[in-house]
Amino acid sequence: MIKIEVIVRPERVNVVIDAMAEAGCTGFTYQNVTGRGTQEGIEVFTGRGGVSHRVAVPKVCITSVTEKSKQKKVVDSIISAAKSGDEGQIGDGKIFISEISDVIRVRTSDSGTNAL
Amino acid sequence: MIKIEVIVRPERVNVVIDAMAEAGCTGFTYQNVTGRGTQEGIEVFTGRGGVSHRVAVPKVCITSVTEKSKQKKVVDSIISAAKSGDEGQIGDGKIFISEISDVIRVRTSDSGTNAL
Amino acid sequence: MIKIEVIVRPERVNVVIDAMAEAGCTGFTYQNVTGRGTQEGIEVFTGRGGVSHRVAVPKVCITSVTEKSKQKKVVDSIISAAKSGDEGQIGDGKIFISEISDVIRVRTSDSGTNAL
Amino acid sequence: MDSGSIAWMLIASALVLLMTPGLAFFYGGLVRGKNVISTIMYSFISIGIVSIVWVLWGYSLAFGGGGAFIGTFDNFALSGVDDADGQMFAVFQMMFAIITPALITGAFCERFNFKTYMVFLVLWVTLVYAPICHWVWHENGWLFQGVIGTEGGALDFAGGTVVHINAGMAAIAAAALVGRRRNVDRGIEPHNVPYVILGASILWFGWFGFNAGSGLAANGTAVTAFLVTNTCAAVAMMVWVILGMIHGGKVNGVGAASGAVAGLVTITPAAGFVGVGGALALGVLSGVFTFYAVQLRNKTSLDDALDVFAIHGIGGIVGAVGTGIFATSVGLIYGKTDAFIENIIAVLATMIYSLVVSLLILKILDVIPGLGLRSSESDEDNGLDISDHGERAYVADGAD
Amino acid sequence: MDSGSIAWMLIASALVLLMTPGLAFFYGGLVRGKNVISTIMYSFISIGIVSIVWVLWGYSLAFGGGGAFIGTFDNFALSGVDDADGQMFAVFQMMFAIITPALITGAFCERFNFKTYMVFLVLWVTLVYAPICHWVWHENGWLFQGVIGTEGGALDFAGGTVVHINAGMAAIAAAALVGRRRNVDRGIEPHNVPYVILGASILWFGWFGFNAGSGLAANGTAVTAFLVTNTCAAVAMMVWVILGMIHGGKVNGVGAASGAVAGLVTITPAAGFVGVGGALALGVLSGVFTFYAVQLRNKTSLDDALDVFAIHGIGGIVGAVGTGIFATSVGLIYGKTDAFIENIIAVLATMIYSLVVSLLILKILDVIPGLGLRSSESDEDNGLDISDHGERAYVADGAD
Amino acid sequence: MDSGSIAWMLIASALVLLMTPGLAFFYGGLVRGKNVISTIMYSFISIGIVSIVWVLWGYSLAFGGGGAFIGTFDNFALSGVDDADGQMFAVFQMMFAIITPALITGAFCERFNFKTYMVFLVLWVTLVYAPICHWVWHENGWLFQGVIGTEGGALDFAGGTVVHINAGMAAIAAAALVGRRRNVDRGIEPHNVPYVILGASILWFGWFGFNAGSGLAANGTAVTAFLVTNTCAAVAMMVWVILGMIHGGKVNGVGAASGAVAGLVTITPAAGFVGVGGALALGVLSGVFTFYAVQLRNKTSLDDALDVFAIHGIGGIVGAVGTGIFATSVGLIYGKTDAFIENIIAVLATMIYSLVVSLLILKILDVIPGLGLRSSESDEDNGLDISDHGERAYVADGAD
Ligand SMILES: Nc1ncnc2c1ncn2[C@@H]1O[C@H](COP(=O)(O)OP(=O)(O)O)[C@@H](O)[C@H]1O
Ligand SMILES: Nc1ncnc2c1ncn2[C@@H]1O[C@H](COP(=O)(O)OP(=O)(O)O)[C@@H](O)[C@H]1O
Ligand SMILES: Nc1ncnc2c1ncn2[C@@H]1O[C@H](COP(=O)(O)OP(=O)(O)O)[C@@H](O)[C@H]1O
Repeated sequence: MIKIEVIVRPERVNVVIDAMAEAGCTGFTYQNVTGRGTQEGIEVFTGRGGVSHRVAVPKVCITSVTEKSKQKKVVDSIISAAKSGDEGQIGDGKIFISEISDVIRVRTSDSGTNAL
Repeated sequence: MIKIEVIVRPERVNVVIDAMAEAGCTGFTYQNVTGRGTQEGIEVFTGRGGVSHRVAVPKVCITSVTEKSKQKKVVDSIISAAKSGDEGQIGDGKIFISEISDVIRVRTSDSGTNAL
Repeated sequence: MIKIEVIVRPERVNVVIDAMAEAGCTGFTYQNVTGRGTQEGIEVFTGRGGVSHRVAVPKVCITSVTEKSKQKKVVDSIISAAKSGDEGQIGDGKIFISEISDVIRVRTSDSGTNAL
Repeated sequence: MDSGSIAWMLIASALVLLMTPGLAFFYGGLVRGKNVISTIMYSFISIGIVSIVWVLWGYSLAFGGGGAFIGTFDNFALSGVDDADGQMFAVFQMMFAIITPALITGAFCERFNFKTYMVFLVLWVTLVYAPICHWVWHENGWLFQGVIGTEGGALDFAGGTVVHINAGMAAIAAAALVGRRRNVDRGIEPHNVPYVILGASILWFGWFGFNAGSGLAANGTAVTAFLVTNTCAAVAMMVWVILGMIHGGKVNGVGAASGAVAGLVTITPAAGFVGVGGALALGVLSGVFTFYAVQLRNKTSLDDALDVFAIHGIGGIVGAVGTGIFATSVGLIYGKTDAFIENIIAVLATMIYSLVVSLLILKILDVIPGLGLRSSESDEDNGLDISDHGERAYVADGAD
Repeated sequence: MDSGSIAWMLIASALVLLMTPGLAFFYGGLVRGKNVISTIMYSFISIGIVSIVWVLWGYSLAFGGGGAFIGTFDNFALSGVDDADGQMFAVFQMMFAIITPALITGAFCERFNFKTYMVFLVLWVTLVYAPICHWVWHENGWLFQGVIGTEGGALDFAGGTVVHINAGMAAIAAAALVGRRRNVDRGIEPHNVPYVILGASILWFGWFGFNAGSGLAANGTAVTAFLVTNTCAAVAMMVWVILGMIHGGKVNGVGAASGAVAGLVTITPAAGFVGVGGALALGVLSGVFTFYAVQLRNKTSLDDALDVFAIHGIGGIVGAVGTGIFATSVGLIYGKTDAFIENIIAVLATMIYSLVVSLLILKILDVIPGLGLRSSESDEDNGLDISDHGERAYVADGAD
Repeated sequence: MDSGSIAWMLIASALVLLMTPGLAFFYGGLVRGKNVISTIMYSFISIGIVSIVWVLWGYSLAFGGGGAFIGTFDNFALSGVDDADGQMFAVFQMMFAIITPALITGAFCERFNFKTYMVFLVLWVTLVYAPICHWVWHENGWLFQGVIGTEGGALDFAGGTVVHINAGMAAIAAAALVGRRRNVDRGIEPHNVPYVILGASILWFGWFGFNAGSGLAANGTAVTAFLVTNTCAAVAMMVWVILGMIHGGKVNGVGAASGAVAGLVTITPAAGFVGVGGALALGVLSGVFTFYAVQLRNKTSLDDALDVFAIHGIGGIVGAVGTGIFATSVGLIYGKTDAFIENIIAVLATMIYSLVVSLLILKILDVIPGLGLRSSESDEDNGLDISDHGERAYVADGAD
């Protein structure tokens, strides 16, 4: 099993989750995070007409644990849901894949892929 | 070493952490998340008598890094602390186990199991 | 590639991120968490002159995915940025290292180290 | 005016001004966190824009002489309004002109272009609010004079038609033209319930100035208006609580606050004309009608986001018709029909005029290049706080 | 009443009404985030329920004639209360009846069943508040008449006994019967300190209406009451700040706010009777007694969650006894003893009656099927916001 | 004072008191979340400390007889201030003394030692505020008497010099001596914009008491002062909105709130002296000057964190000079020069005295062992809420 962690723009959360569900993910956990990629940060108003440089911006991190076999399909559907326009834009996000050695469902004590 | 990530109902955080500590975990990090499993979401009031369908609900994610040898004991104690009633209920949570290649304690620069 | 997760005191976030960037990390994601290590918690005022024991305290978790070759340099720079004074203090934090099997940049569909 | 009445009208005016920020928080708590600044600003900016419009020409169009339908420009920039009584009246009425368009914003929040809204404010106060205000409250106004009888016209103590029905109809126009919010079907939870209750509480507090100030004096009428205002609000609140428990099993905080506001709306036209008995009856009617109006609206495709029509439109209609029924000495229950009929005429006239002219104004704004009613999809997804105001409401990423 | 006094009493009534939402935020900030709507609603719903009870029979039981112990039903639905003075008095007193039971809720918040609470409100205002109000403030009341002398009875300018000691004793009853919160020993931090200070500020603002309005006129007594109210609150606040620094080394915001509220409580019975000197003395006594009362309570097993007894009970007792000591011309320091003794009698009578009858009411509610005082364990763990109100206070999961 | 004026002055005093918590939220929303309690407490504690200082000796130093430069200790603890008029005046003025030093705190928030600040409050009110208040508002004061002519002195209706310029200069002194915040160059976003607008709204509401109360009567002057206050605030708000759109393309909520406050500041000295035309003109001037003053200050190294000098200092100067220009009958535009010159003298005198004495006080506090102006680096990094107050503003880690 693999854990897929996706960092996306907050306004894309629902679209990305829907796309991942379509591609076979059965569960999701997401949370607000703050992030900074190679993008240089954004300019923000600091209240009174001043402009300030903000290096990190709000993002949402979506985590889903799923079978390794679904990796390609899920990644592709994430990309098409999270990308801004055809070209994509800086800040569109990243996907991190890692191995999960076990999953346990608390309710039933099922483990492994049965618990997904 | 392994990383144990547990998603539980917010109201169970303290009980689960206590149970994990009992089972040998020495440190914890937790955070508010929003999640959705195979459960179909819940009905929520939208303010004015209307009822609406919420697919994702608030959860807490507890992370603890510990020795691999403790895995079974910790998982069992989590299950007994997090499960609602004898039967369990949808939404009781999931446990994800993954490998951690190293841990370093900032204060002492200790690494490996010494840093737990 | 590896994922470096660092738990630090909230007031150190910027210093640690700067140090990590210096050491070669190209992207960061961070979030507020609550944590408890071997430290015994802190005493907090509960509003009206009373004193109460709080076992868990606010921390920030910084995540950065980077090449394995940079691990030592990054860890060293984190330690020097996050440690309080020469001796270090309880609560200074922990660093967790794990393997990442793949990274994909949404914008370009680049994967592997190209996506960092 | 004697010094006691001046004292009361000064504070009543301040109270009514405070209602607009109160509304801002009531509405702001009900929307999603990414639109809270936008929603608050719809109300807050009205204080800036409408104050200026009112001082320059709004007051003059509403109260500066004129015939049955509209005032004049004689009191442009309040010239000629020099004595304490005149200025006090202009100030008090200004606060009503500020809050009325702010009420409408509950219908179109979370997707209405802010710049267009600023232009809308100017046009709507000038072309919709000032005329209706003139009709109902200026001695030459056709509704004030009355249509059918000789005993005077419609009874609207503090603004059931001028403020609430008027705003409720404009809300329908705006919600229909701007269209439904993206993702509204996923179900949108209020992002901050304490703000909703804070806002409702400030509204309740300010409403004492609104209603008990509308007699323009510190006297027995003001005291009765105060008493019935509180009574009707309390009853309508409890009706919502009870209906909410029947339908959902719980005591919804947002429901209680909404019921209170509905009760305050309903008593508004009646405040100086009914006693405790009338207030109790109106409270029950208000609660039942507005509660079920919200449920019905939920079944339609009209995305009147915060139910401005259900609360202010229906609540105002119940109040205006109810005034014709319960008004001491002249209401239906006293065997008289004139006031009842005049009030129904006033309700219909306000509904039609407000709906038609609001639609016209919005249609025109929609096609003006650079304006347009609806935010872009990405602005709406990002949230209007960032898109239109360049700000995040809550910054909590703990850094620095 | 002349128009100046009407103006003042209108706004004073509005100010006292605003205190209840102020209290809602003061209490709401002190609890955990999962119970903030519940805690706010305990106060907010009191406006709905007690307004109705008061208008229907509460006023009549308290002030509608009658003998030494209780009024009548003669003024049911305020019938016969028709003139400005009478209605104004009924309205002003209504606001006191609304806030008093809301004060109690600080004792049992985070675990008290909301539906039971709504029934409790009706019973408690009828069976505890109205009688004590009659005793102390109606001319036929036995405490108003006095027990020992011929010069009149207890001095309670704005509600030290009727409001604060009364609420403080009911708080003990409720905290004892509902039991300790689960997990309270882990230590519970206030979830929103700005709300605490917002609430305290609104309370302070509203308290000017409470105290300076209690003379029912805009005159010199009102001015003095205003001055001593502010002075006593400021002193008690600084006493809490200083004691907090001595014990904890820091200037606790919640402590400063609590001290201010304690000072406001203590000056309440004294406001029309003492001067600046008395206010300074009462401020010091209030701060010291209430601060250490909280520390002592912390050592007991009584989970009076927000220290209603320590702040309102003890603060009120210091004020009521202090009024007997410092009241100009008639206090102990002027060599007179009557007022002092009458006030002590009033304090004891209020304490006993309130405690006993509150216990009875709660005991009965506890055994009625479908009611019961305590929320279920899982409701309490989930937080009462979700369990009893079906709402989350703050929604920030960023979606849509 | 008749009862109507007493009624108005009672509520006006309450309104001005409420401005200080309003300011607390205005400022509190603008800082980072880790310093919000600290920032709120800077204002809130002023109510406690300055109330006591004012009652004990502050009032007496400002208004207790005396010569051209300072009052006496004759009215220590308000002895001799016994009648309604005298006490009412002392109370109303107290509220001004409370808010003035609180205004300064916007300059040094997020890094000023709280204990030192408490001592600063006592010294500054005594040594800076009371003297300037005496100069301008006591009949013996040298600026009140006038310097050049025989027709009386400077015109400062509600505190342009005494309150705003005074606070603005002390702000420069404090910001300069305490130094820049660590990390300020990373750019600091306001952590809670709704609080900023809530605070600005409460300020606006309270300002009606501040300005319309400064004539000490419920009469035509009060009504005009109310009208021009609202008008100037609205205009300055819209000027900020428009300039913000020109420079940034968006309607900044914090900008709108700041503009409103700037307009309120500017009309303060003029409120009783100008008409609607003057208010419109002053609103435009205020908006333009204060907006660009903020932009200029941003280019300097002075970390006047919340731009107290730009808003209150510059806004106050525009108002004080503008009063000399637009004051009905006596202003420059009426061909008279006396008032204009007297006002410029008053502005300069206030600026110099406030700057010099504030610098002196702060310098001394900086070297007193155990005090010192600046928080330690780690306290500043941790946030002053934890460091100085031992509290977290928002607790949301969901446990228990
Ligand atoms: N190496 C990394 N480690 C951790 N998080 C990262 C990394 N790179 C990017 N992120 C996260 O992804 C978000 C989006 O990155 P983005 O700016 O789109 O990357 P890029 O500029 O490389 O396309 C960032 O805000 C950050 O939260
Ligand atoms: N495959 C998954 N990946 C990530 N998070 C998951 C996954 N499955 C479940 N979760 C998390 O666990 C929480 C509880 O899941 P739950 O509803 O109890 O699962 P189930 O219905 O399978 O018993 C969810 O709200 C979600 O946050
Ligand atoms: N084993 C662990 N698993 C997960 N998180 C941990 C663990 N140990 C420590 N932490 C996190 O690191 C933070 C800092 O730990 P710290 O108190 O400095 O550890 P120590 O006392 O061992 O030096 C804790 O608050 C917690 O969030």
